[in-house]
Amino acid sequence: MHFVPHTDAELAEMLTSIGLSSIDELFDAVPAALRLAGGLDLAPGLAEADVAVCFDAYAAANRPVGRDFVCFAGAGAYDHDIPSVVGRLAYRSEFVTAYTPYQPEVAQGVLQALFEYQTLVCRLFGTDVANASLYDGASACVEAVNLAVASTRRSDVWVSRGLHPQWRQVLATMAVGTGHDLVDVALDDGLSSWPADGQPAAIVVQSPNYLGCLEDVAAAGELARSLGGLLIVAADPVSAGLLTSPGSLGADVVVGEGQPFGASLSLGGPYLGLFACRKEHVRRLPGRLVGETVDTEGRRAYVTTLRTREQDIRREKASSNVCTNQTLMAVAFLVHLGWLGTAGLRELALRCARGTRYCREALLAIDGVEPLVGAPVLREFAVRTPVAADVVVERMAEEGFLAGVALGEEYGEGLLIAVTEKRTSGEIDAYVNAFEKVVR
Amino acid sequence: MHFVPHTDAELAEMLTSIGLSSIDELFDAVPAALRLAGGLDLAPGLAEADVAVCFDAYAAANRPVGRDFVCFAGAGAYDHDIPSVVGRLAYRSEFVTAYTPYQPEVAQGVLQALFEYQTLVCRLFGTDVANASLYDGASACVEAVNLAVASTRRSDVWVSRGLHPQWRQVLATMAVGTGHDLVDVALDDGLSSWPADGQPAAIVVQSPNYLGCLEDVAAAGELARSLGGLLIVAADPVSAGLLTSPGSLGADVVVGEGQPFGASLSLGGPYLGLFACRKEHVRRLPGRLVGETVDTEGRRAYVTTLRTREQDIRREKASSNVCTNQTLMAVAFLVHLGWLGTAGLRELALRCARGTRYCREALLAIDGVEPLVGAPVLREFAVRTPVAADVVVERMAEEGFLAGVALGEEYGEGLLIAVTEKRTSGEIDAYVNAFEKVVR
Amino acid sequence: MTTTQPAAGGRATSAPLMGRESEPTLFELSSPGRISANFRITGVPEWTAEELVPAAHLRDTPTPVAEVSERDLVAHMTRLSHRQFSVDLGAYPLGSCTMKYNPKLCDDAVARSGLADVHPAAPPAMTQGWMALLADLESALCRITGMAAATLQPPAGAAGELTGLLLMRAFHGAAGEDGRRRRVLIPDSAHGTNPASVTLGGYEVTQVPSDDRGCVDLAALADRLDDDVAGIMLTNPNTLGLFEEDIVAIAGAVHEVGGLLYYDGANLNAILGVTRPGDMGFDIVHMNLHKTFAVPHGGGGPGAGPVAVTSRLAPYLPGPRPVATPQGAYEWVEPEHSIGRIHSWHGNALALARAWSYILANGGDGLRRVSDAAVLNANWLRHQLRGTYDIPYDRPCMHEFVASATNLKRTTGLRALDVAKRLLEEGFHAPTTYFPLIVEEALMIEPTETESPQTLAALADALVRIAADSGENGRAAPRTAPVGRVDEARAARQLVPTWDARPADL
Amino acid sequence: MTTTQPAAGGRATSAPLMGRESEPTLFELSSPGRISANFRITGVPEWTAEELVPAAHLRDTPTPVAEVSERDLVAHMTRLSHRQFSVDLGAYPLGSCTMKYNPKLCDDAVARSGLADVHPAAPPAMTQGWMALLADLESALCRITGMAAATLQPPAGAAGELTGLLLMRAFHGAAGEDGRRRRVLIPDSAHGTNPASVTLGGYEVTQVPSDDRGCVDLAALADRLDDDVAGIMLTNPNTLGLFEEDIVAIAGAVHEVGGLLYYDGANLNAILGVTRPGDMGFDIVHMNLHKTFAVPHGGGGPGAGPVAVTSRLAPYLPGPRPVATPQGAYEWVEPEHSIGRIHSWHGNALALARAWSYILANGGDGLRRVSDAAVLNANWLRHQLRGTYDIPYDRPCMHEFVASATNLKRTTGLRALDVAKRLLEEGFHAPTTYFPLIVEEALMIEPTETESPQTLAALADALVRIAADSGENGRAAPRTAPVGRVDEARAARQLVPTWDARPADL
Ligand SMILES: Cc1ncc(COP(=O)(O)O)c(C=O)c1O
Ligand SMILES: Cc1ncc(COP(=O)(O)O)c(C=O)c1O
Repeated sequence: MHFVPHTDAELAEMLTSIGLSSIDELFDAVPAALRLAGGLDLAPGLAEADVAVCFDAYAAANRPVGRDFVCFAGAGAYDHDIPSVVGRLAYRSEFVTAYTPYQPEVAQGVLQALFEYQTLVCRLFGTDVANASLYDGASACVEAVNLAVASTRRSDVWVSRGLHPQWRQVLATMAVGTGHDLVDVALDDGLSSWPADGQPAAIVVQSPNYLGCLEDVAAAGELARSLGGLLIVAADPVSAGLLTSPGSLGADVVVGEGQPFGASLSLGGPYLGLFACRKEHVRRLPGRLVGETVDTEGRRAYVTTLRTREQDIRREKASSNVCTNQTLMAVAFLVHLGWLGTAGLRELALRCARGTRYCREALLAIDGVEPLVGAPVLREFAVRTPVAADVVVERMAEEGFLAGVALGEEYGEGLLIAVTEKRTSGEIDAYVNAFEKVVR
Repeated sequence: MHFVPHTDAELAEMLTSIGLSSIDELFDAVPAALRLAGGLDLAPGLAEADVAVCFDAYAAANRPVGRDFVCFAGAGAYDHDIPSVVGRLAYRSEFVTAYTPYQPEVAQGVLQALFEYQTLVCRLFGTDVANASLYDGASACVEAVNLAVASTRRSDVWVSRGLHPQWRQVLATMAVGTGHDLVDVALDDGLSSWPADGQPAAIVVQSPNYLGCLEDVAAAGELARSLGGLLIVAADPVSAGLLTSPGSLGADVVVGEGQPFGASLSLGGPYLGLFACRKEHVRRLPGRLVGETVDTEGRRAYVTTLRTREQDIRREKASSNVCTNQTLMAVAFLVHLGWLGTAGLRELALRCARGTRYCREALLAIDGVEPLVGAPVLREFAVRTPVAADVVVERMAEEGFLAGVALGEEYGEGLLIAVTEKRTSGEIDAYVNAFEKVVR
Repeated sequence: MTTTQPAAGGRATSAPLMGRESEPTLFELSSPGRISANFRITGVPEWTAEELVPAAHLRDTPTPVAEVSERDLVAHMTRLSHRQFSVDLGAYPLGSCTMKYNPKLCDDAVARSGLADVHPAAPPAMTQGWMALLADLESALCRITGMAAATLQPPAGAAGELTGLLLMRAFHGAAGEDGRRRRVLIPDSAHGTNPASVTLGGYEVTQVPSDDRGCVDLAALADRLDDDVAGIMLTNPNTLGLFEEDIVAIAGAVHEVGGLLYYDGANLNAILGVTRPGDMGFDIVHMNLHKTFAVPHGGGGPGAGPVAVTSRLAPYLPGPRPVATPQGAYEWVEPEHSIGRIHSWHGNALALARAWSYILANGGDGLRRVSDAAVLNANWLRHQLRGTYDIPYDRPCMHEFVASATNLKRTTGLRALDVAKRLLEEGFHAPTTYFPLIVEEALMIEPTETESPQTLAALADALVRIAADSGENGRAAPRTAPVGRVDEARAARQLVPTWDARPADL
Repeated sequence: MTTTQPAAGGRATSAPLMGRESEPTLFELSSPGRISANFRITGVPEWTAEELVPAAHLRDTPTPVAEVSERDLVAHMTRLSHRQFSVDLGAYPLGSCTMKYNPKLCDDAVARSGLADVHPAAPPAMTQGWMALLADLESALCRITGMAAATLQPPAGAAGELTGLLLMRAFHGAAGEDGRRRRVLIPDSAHGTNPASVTLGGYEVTQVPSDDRGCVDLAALADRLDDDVAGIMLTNPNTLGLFEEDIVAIAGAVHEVGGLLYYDGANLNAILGVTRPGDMGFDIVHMNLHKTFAVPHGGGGPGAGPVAVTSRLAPYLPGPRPVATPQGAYEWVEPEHSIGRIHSWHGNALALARAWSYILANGGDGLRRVSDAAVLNANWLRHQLRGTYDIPYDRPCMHEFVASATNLKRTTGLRALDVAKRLLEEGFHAPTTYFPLIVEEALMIEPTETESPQTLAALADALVRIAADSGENGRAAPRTAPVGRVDEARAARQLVPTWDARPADL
């Protein structure tokens, strides 16, 4: 099956009308030696129904979370309820099949949605400006570091081990190109223990951090300011329903993974990189920014703005190379968070925290299960288990649970567990019972 | 959960502004004795996620057809592939959440879709006019009979037993009100054997009929004409890809079940009543009819027309009482059939016929499995089985097949089997193997 | 199939986003040989049509459908959708029709393969989930209406009405009174489906006038009651949006002569949890699930029109019905004296399921809140329009009310129709016009409970502004819709019911 | 949160169906206390926030979001969607962006719970289906590009570019040449992401001019080649839509000095099944699956930008990669000298799956047909516009071509921008304007293969008519869009990046 509308007669007629006699002549510019003989080494096209058969087979070879495989894993990807409105609104074909809003007059839909999204991100994080999205949490963090390095003209970046290890890996990959130094900051009983002195371009802290612990963001902010660096906070949009905003605690840049609002787990993508900062950094903001303006008749209108920062205009001097971003995920974020609303966001955060406490207390009552660290947690926590964490995960799968994420050596092993608002006490009780059984 | 936007404060303010002090005062006109004490005897509202849990439970208690329960049942409800475009287009919220197009200026979407649908129905059936849909095949048939009775001022209606038995039951239910007599016409080896003489208001024949056999529509038409009655044909839109159209064979009214195009099986509804007829009957056409016209600036526009036939204007003298119909299913029909197109419709019919022959030949090769009737079939057929048909269905379910529909006594029992374009030779072979096993 | 040149498929000529040009038909987008369809690989032998179909039945030429690319089909339907007003775009105060917001959760609830892929003729063992769902819905509808049993088969309100009338017949027939009871009473304000259904039920319509308060005229009713009356069809609140306060007396009088009371449930949105037709004395009730219970109207359907009855009518209900056995499994059961089948299968099952998801989500408390807000909204709006529009029966209404443009027509020439068309320009759907028939220049307004006070205020403001405007503007409206006012007379005079029938000059 | 009066939520003021008023923001639709959210019953103890969050961390006041009804949220987003042009509404000849039709089957293919509900950190035993899918896609992409191995992690083209540059670094680094090789060559016609990525990769950009045929100037290239060159980034066909005929010579020259060739795959749509970057001599290739392989662009993303490489670069690829073990199960494997992770998880997995469904549906034959029709469409359209517009490099193009309004500007004052805005009025999206930078008043036109000849004819007709029209009309356009031309200067001058930052007077 293909999606070329032309009939053979139409192809022939078009060819003739431009003076050609065969399709191959269209490719005369391609040197004969480069022509692919025999066509692509791929199977012939399938009918729609047969593609569905293939995809059913892929899907059947996975074990999705749900009633029969109850999810207690988080670690940056959370199993939240997504209300029906998200699918019905964000995935309307006008949003799905539009390009980047280059012609604002016929793109007010996407532009206004992004403007509202930016507003929400700023409200969550207590910042002045937010961009129209980046790829994921890790890439947002990379951009924040680049901004800090450019703005301070320094090269050391202090990165807490409380920052998601995979984000740190991405930071490390990218730092090879940009050339700054990442200074690894260890955790002390779950909280970052910053060096007392130095010349950091930025201090990067996540709160709640990878182990679920609440960091002292204000103190990190003071330290950063006192040392002349910026404070970059990696924040969780769900926790934002309960926690004092990073912006109000002194963050210069706040980044986050937007997945909890509107994105399904989907093996990790597409997710959504949240990026927000103080006004003074706006000229270094990576990616697209939508601003409000008016049209020729004075009507309110939206347009991408401060475009001279961007790669298509500034080229090698651009603040970032990002072009395609994650707009559709931002629209889904807007719908999900808009649906939750002010009260719903708080309630959601509260419910996650309640489930987390309920589950944590019950697990810690099991013989040999101990807290990995002592710092207070909110919506995720880590335990030390009598049996190795990856074995626990394996055995729990047989009991119908995705038990959590086994922590690496750098965290002293342990199991990282997340409890969202979806988890009922019945599920948690069953989980704890199974846990007790498998760690015996 | 409820969907009333008002906050309590807004409710109070609105009440005050119209001089009331409580919600209950709104209902002062309802005599106290009639007031429901204690509220409705229903559980409190559920959250969206909990409704989903309930519905998961209902769904899990069914056995849907699919890979693990391969469908060979038809009998008026067919398991065809529905292309993705149907769900993505017909179910756009503009179509889903609109009312009947009473204000044509803002309903051109639905109106034009219905106009195109009417055109397609006429092309399938070889008629001049089609309405904008009725409830289902049975109700379309009822309306056809009513039209014939009104138009001929006769009261006998000859109904072939080849007409779907459930449609005949509906005809019988409704005839109690309208007062005409239904004359049961038996089948002879699968084909209707009409009385030679009489004064029928109409002859009602289905082709392919309930047993899958191709009736001699032209002969029925001649008979009807010679006796001064109308010919009503119940036709299958899929078979229309191969068969000479009923209209061209003399049908005055053609009705049909539109389910095969765009509607999922869904326990039998919502489906789609197709209704089409010759021009001369248009003033008796039941239900809505869309016509082309122009607007004040001469632009092409569509509107419901000949409305004086309808209940809201003609009241007790209306040609029918139908008001709400199945518009959305008609839009889905349009999308599905539009996607199939001219070549695809023929191909679809051909594939159904091929699968049917392939399956039939293999089944008849089984010892003791015999054709129920001898007349030629197209996309459905009936066999006599050594074991009772309902037992076959039961046993085949254990083998992973919905084997067909067990025929009632009036057909001399037997099993009715349908093979659609969805069935692969592998599935058919497995079905035949299992069949052989269970009838032993 | 057509000799016209195919039109531009990718061109958004018809998207209002892009102007006011019209959208070509599918047939005009068609180009010979173009194709979207594709079929799975089956391995079934490829017999030819000639080998499969007896020559006498085989058509000579392919049935012409259309020949469009999937891309053009998608664009065509998407553009058509942009030419369509809907609840999801804005308020739709269409009286009697209850165009409330249809919650999206219901879309997802019924989208499950476990509901959609169930064959209607599958044995009960394979459909227990569906049968449980239907039985649960039936029970809830009985609780809501105060009835004993119900059928879910009728696919719409009008089908429910006819079902109810046939139940009446069966009931009277069982009493040997079928021949005598020939008349069914209906108020002059009744919806058109009521008299039409009465005819199809084999009865004669006797109209009952309304009194000057807009309710059934009790004296006139008494005059018309006799032992040849099979029953009366009422809706309460009635089509003026007024509660028939004397309903108990009416019920008494009708029952007195041996008649039955039929409740047209199109207006049930007003009384959920407040009162029940059963308590008022009704014997038979239909519900429009596509109104009260938020099944979206789909541009005209599908709906669902279950009929609930008191216990004495239950034996006559259509069958089969899903009934729980003592062992807990469900069976299809034919009521003892069933009038028979009303639908090919079990009614508009997915629509029924949607309504059930809506009822589950709302619960008893939420449904009551529906009526509270629906009635409050209507009364508030009525207050705002007083003084600008005539309100012929200006007293507390239920979930809707009828205004009139009679005075406006006199003073500015603005008719109900013009008001409606002007409102389209303001971004609202129009109210129902010229119904009920007993009010001149009627504008029947039903805001529904899902519109906010702010939306109501904007609607009131628009209606007041329209009334202050000139009649000329009114006649020119709508000027911002995809098409201007359409020539309805021409459509009827020069009937063009299909694209193939288009006169060549168009 | 806001003191402004909430606006009318149900009012379709912004639906273009209903005129040209603007749509209120979600924040203006907000009314204190209004709510859509609801939560399942969990039975978990209801500890208070104070009990759960240490006081030092607990916020004083709720985070303001918005307070809207679900009904208003739905209407708001639906109306916004009506203010948005999209491929599904009409042709979108946006050069370089490949706005082709995105088949609906792909939407359904990836909607399965078995794909969407898989946790990225689940052990491989739970994700075998996903890993097989990704490995299959990787293999297909290698066959299409003529490469040996690939990473699917980069979430977009630019991310792929940066990945490619880091691969270059790792490669040169392994040869001990990282310090020496500082420069990356890019043609002056290159897309902006290319130079931006070069900088992020830690390299310096050396620009290579185009010759008068629109291709890389070979002499200038030779001048700039030295052993401090890490590599060259090219797209072929280039951004003028022209095939770099001397690609083999270019590759030879670059390889000669030890540089690598990077292929920007944004233009792969032109050469599917015709030729492969690997055959041309490229070492590293990124693909924009959201262009060539029909992942819909989503208003700006998500996309997917896999990078494929020759075998000598494979050890440096980002990891982990899904690899089949001899036993047939899949494992996550870290390439030996991996540059590390590029994405938090495994890339934009659902977008990757969509592309794979598209490739499966098309097959090798269908993909070749894509390029045939894409190139034919572009050439046909170029022929139609000749004489009306300047075509600076008027020779056979590939899937797109660049026209110019230079003459038009001189004669009628109509700039490329005006042509673009006028085209919006005609129901088409505009071409890309002012890119590539080497063409003045550039109009970069890419019709794509999914537009029919009829649509192309209508587009050509519109462009010709626009050119014949007055400059005044051009400057006034668009007059039929939801808003008129927007004041971009003001947006930058008086930055209003959030609704909260709106100046009070707006
Ligand atoms: C008062 C009244 N009765 C009956 C009906 C008929 O219902 P349906 O359209 O579902 O057949 C309607 C619907 O418009 C109505 O408003
Ligand atoms: C030629 C070219 N290169 C690179 C890119 C960047 O790709 P992306 O937007 O996916 O980051 C684009 C996209 O616009 C492009 O057209």
